[in-house]
Amino acid sequence: MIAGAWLCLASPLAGALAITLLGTRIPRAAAGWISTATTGVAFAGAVWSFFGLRAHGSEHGTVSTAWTWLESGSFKAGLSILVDPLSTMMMLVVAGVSGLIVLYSVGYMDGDDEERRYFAYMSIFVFSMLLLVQGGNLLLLLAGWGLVGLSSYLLIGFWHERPTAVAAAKKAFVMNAFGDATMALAFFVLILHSHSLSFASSFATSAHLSSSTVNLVALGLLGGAAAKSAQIPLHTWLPDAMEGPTPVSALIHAATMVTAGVYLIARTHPIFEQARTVELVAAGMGALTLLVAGLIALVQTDIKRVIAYSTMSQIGYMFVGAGVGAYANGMFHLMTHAFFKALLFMAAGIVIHALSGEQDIRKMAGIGRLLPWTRWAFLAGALALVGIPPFAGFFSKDSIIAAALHAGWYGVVFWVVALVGAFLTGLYTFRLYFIVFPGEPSGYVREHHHMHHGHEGPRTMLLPVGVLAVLATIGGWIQFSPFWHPLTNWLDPVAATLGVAEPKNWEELVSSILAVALGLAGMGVAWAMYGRGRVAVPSLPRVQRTLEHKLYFDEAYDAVFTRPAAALALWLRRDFEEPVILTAGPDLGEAAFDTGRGLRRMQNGLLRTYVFFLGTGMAVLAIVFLLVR
Amino acid sequence: MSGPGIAWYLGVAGFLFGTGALGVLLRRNPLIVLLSLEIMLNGANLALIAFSRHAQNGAGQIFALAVMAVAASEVCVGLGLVVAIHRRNLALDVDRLSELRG
Amino acid sequence: MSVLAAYSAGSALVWIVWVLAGFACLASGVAVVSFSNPFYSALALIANLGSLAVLYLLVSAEFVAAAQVLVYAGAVMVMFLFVIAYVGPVAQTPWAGGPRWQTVAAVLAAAAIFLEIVVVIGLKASGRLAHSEHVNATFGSPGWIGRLFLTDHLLAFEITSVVLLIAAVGGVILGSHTRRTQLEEASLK
Amino acid sequence: MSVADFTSLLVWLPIGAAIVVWVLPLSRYATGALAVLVALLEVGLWIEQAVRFDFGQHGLQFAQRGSWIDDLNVSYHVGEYGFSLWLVGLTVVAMAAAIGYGFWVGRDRPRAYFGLMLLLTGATVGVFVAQDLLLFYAFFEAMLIPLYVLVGVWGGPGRLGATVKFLIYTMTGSLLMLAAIVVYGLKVGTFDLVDGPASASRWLFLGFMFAFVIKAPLFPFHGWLPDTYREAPAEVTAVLSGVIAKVGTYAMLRIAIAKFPEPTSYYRTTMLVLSAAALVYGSVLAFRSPTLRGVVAYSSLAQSGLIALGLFSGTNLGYDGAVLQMVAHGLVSTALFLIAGAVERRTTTDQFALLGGMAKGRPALATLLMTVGIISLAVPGSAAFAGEFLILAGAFQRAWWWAAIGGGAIVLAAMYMLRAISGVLHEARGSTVDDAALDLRPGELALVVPLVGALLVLSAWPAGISHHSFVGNDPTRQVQEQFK
Repeated sequence: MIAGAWLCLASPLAGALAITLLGTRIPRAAAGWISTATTGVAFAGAVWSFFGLRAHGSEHGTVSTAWTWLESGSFKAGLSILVDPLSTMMMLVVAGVSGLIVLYSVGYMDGDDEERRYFAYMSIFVFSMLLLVQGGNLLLLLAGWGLVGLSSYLLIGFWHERPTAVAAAKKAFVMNAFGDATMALAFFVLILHSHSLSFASSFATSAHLSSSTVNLVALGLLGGAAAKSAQIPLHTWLPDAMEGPTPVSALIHAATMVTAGVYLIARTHPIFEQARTVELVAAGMGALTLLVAGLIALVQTDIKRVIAYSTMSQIGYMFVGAGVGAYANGMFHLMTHAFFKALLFMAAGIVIHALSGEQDIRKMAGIGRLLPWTRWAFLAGALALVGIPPFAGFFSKDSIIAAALHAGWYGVVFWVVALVGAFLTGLYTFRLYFIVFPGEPSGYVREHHHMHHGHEGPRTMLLPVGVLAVLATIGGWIQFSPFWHPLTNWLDPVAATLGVAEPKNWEELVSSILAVALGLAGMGVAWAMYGRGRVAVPSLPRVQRTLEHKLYFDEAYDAVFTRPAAALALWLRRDFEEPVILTAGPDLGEAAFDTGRGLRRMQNGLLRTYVFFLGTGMAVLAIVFLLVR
Repeated sequence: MSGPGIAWYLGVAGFLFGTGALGVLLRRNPLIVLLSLEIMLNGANLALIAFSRHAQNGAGQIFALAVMAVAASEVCVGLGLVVAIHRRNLALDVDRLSELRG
Repeated sequence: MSVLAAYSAGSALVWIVWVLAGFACLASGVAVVSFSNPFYSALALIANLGSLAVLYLLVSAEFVAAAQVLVYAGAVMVMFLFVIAYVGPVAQTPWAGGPRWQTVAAVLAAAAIFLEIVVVIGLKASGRLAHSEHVNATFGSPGWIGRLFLTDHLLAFEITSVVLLIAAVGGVILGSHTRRTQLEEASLK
Repeated sequence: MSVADFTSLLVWLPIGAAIVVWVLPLSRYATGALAVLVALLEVGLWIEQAVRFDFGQHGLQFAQRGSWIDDLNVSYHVGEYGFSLWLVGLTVVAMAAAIGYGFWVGRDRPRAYFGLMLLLTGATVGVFVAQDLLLFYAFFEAMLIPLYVLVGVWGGPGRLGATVKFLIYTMTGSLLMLAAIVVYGLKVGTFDLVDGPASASRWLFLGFMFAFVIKAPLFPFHGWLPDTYREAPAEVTAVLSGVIAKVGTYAMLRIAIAKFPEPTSYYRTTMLVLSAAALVYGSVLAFRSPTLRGVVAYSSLAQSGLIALGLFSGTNLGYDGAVLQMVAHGLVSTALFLIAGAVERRTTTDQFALLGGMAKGRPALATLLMTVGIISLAVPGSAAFAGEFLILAGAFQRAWWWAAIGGGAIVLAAMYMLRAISGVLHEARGSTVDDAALDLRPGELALVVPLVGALLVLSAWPAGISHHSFVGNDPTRQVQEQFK
C-alpha cells in the first residue's frame, strides 16, 4: 500500500528527469510516451494503494516518512506521504485523468518544436499534484502547492514567443505566490503554537487556539485555496491561463490543480470547523464566484474561455459544498467535474486542432457536421455539466445544492444562488454548443478545416476523449445521495460531513427537481436564442460591456497594485536610489577633498608659521598636562 | 643653603627658552633665527644641568653634551643652507622661502 | 673637589656671582633677539654662552662649562661670524616684515611658554627643588663624564658622533659649489 | 597530517598557489589549469572535512592554535563550527566555479588574475575559520584587496568609479571594526573569539555591525553594490554576491550576536527594521531594474536583508533558516551571475530592452536559467523556500509583522524574477540576440550544472544544513553560550 503510494509519487518525477536528461538523444515522440507510461505507472500505484487501504481498513491513514526534510529546533517536518481515503481518492483522480490527458497530448502536441519540454513539464506537474495530495504534513502540502503553481506557470507560458502567454503565465504565478504567502503565514501561527506542521498536531492545536487566532489561520489557508482555485477576488489569472496548450487547460485548469482549494478545505476541515465563520466565508466566496463566472461566461467568444469561466463557476459549487460542511459532496463534484470538464476541454481541443488553432466560436459554426464523434462527446460533457440525469454532474451538483438548503438561513441564500447558477450553466453551456456544433458548416470552417488522415484526430486524442465521455456519463452513478453513498462512507473517517450539511430526503428531492428544471430552462433559452434563432439575444450594451470586461477586475488590480508598485519602484530609483544612496560614497570622498583644500591653507610654506604652530601646540599640551595631573 | 636653589636656574632657563622662541617666531633673517635657536637650546641645557645637580645624576650632563653636539650639527647644516641660499643670490628672508606651500 | 665647593661657606659670594651671571645671561639673550644686525647678535650670543658657562660652574658641572666655552663660544661662534662676514651684514629691524598677527602671536606664544614654566616651577615644584649642598667630589669632573660616556651612555655617545659626522658631510655638500649646482643656478635664472 | 591541519591547508593552499602563480612564468593555459586544479583540490579537502565533521560534538572542531603576538594574547587560531563548515563549503564551490569561468573565458594577464582569485579563495576561507579577532581582521582585509584589483583591472567601462566607491565604503567599515577589535581586545585581555567573554558595550557592537552591514549589505549602506556588481567581471560579481556578502551575515552571527548579547537585544528592533527595509527596498528596485545584473544585484540586497532578519529574530528557526539561506542564496546568485555573464558574452549586453527570445533553440541555457531563477524566487519545495520559510517562521515568533513584510517581499520576488527570466528567454528575439549566440557550451555547463545540482540536492534535503549547523539542535542556546 505504502509502496504503491511512493511509486505513484516517484514515477512521474522519474519521467520528468529522464526526459530532461536524455534531451535530444531520444526522438521527440518518445518523450510523450515516456511521460504517458510514467503517469500510467503512477495510476497503477494509486490503484495499488487504494486496494491496499481497503484491504487493511486503516481508516485514518498511514504516514510514511522517507527522511526528515526540514528540521530546526523543535520544529520538524519529514518528507512524508499520507495514505488515507481522501488522498487515495485524489491520487486516483489525479493520476487517472492525468494519464488520459498526457496520452491525448501525444497526439495534440505532435509536431511541435519543443515536445520534449512540454512532456517534461507535464510530468513535473503530475509529480507536483501528487505531492500536493499525498503530502504527509502541511509543509509538504505547501511544497506541492507551490510546485503545481510553478508547473502551471511553465505550461501556460509554454509558447513563450507569445507575449500574451508569457504575461498570463506571470500573472498566474504571482497571484498564486500571494496565496502561498498567506498559507505560509497561517503555518507560522501553527508553528508558533504547536512547533509542528503535521496534520494531527496542527488539528489538535487548532482546537485550543483562541477564536481570533484560529480565524487567522483559516483565513490564511482560505487565501491559498482561493488563489489556487481562482475564486473571487483572486480569480483573474484563470481565464488568461487559457493561453497555454489545450491539454494543459484540461489537466491543470479544469481537472486537477484548480480544484486543489477544495481538497485543501476538506483536508484541513478541523481547522475550518474551529473557524466556522471563515468556512462560511469560503462558501460565500464560492457562491459569488459561481454566479459571477456564470454571467461572464455568457458573453465570452473564445471557446476555451467560456469553459474556463464554467470551471470557475463549478469550483464555486465545490466551495459552497465544502464551506457548508458537505466535504464528501464537494469532493464528489471535484471528481465528476474532473471527468466532464476535461472532456469538454479536450473536445474543444479537437475542434481547435481541426481549425488549425482558431478559438473564436463565431467562426466555428457547424463544425459538428465534420466532427460527429467530437460533437457527441461534447454533448455528453455539456449535459453532465448542466446536471441532467443520468449524467455525472446531476448526482454531484445536486447533492451540494441540497446540502446548502439544509444549512440554515445562509444556506438558503447559497441554495438560491446555486439554483440561479444552474440556470446560467444550462444557458452558457448550450449557447456554446448551439453556436459551435449544429447546422451547416460555415464558409470559414470549410475553408480551414483539415482532416487528420481522414479521422477527426489521431487515436491518441480520440481514445481519452472516448473514455472520459463514458466516465462523464456514468461516473456519477457511484453515489446517489438518498439511496447509496459509498463515497461519503469512504471519506467519512477523514472528512466527515457536518450534521448541518446532511439534507433530508425532501430537501434532496426539491433541490434536484428545481436544479434540473432550471438547467433545462437554461438549455431551452439557449436553444431558442442560438439554436433556432427564434428569440433575439436581448441587447443590453452596458451589461454586455461590463461582462466582457469581466467586471473590470483586471483594470482595478492594474490600477491598485501593478501600476502603483511600478511607479513606486521607478520613483525610488529616480528620486532616492540614484541621487541619495548611490552618491553617498562619492559625496563622502568629495567632503574629504574639501577638508583637505581647507587645511591646505595652513601649509603656507612660511617657516615661522610652522614654528608658531609648534610652539602653540607645545604650550597647549603643557596646559593640558598641568590641568590633567 | 649655599647660593640660589634649582628653581632660580629653571627660571633663567625658562626665560632664555622663551626669548629664543620669540626670536625664532619674530625674525626673518635666517642667521638670527639660528642664533635664537641656540638660545633655546642653551635654555634647555641649563635646565638639564640644573636637574642633574638636583638629582645628583650624570645623565643630565650627558644629555646636555649630546644637545651641544646636536646644536653644533644643526649650526653646521643651517649655516650650509645660508651659504647655499646666498650663493644662489636668493634673499636671506625666511618668509620668501616658501617653496613648500601646500 | 670642585672649585665652588671650597667657597661653599661664603654663600653670599655665590649669590653675587649668580646674580651677575644670570643678569648677563638674560640681557645678552634679549640682545641676540633684538639687534637688527646679525653681527651684533652673534657677539651677544657669545656673551650669553660665557655667562651660561659661569652658571654651569655654580652647579658643579665643570666639564660641561668647559665644553660650552670651547665648543660653542670657540668653534661654533667663529663659524657663525665667518658666515656672517661672508654673507654680508643685512640689517633688519626685529619687528619688520610678515603679517601683523604673526608678530603679536609670536610675542604671545613666547610669553605663554615663559609663563607656563614659571607657573610650573612656582605652583607645582617650588617646595621640592632644594638641592643638597654636598655632592660627590667627582661630580661633574671630566673623568667622571668620560666614564659615564663610555659605560652607561655608550650608545648615546656613538649616536652623537654619527650625528656630527652626518652634519659635517651635509655641511660640505651644501656648501660645495659643483658643476651641477651651477647648471641649476643657470636654470633658475 | 591530521584532519585539523585541513583547516589551515584550506586557507594556505590557495594562497601558496597564488604565490607560485605569480612567481613562476607559466603559460596562460598552465596558469589557468593550475588554478582550477587547486580550486578543485579545495573542494575535495572540504568534502573530506565535511565527511569527518562530528555534528554532535560541542565546540570548535578541526581547531589549530599557534602563538602569533604573545604580548597581546593574539594567536593564530582557526577552526570550524557546523555553520562555518557550510560557509567554507559554499566558498570553495563558488570559487571553483568562478575560477573555472575565468579559465573558460580566458581573462587577460592570466598570472595576475588567477593569483588574485586564489588569494581571494584563501582569504575568504580564512575569514570563515578565523577564531581570533585580529586574524579575522587580517583575512577580512586580505579578502578585499584582490577584490579591488579584480574589479578595477578586469571590470567594465565604469570600473574605476565603482572600485573607488567600493573601496571607500568597505574601508570605512573595516576601520571602525578595527577600532572596535582593538578596544575589545585590550579591554578583555584577549583577542580570541572562543576564550573572549561577552561584552555589553553598545559602541563596540555598533563598530562591528557597521562593517558587517556594509559588507552584507543592508539598507541604506548598499551604495557600493549596484555599481560594483555592474562593473565587476561576471565571475567576480558572482563571488561578491554569492560568498563575500555572506561574510557580512556570517560575522553578524559569529561576532556581533554571539559576543554582544545585551547590545543585540537593545538594537534588535533597529536591526530588524534595517533588514526588513533592505528586503522590501531591494525587491522593489529589482522589480524595475532595466538590466539582468541589476535585478540579481538588488535581489541580493533583499536576500541579505532576509538573512539578517532571520539572524536578528533571535529564534531557533531564524538562525537555522539564515544559515540555510546563506548557502542556498550563495549558490543561486553565483549560478545566476555566471549565467548572466554567459548571456553577456553572447549578446554584449544585459539590458532587457535588447534581450529576449533566447530560449528558442538554446535548451540548456533556458533550462538552467529557469531552474536557478525559480529556486531563487523561493518556489515552495526548493532550498531557498526552506530557508525563507524558516527565517520568516522565526521572525513571526518575534512579531507577526516581520513575517507579513517578508511574505509581501516574496510575492515581489516572484514578480521581479519572472520578469528577469522572461526578459532574457521569452517573447520576441532581442535585437542583440542572433544565431551566433550559441547555447551554453560544455565548458559552461560543467561550471553551472554542479551548482544547480547542489541546489537540487539541497532542495531535496534542506535539513542537511538546517539541522546540522548548530549542535544539539538548539541554536539559541548555542549563541548564548557563544558556541563553546
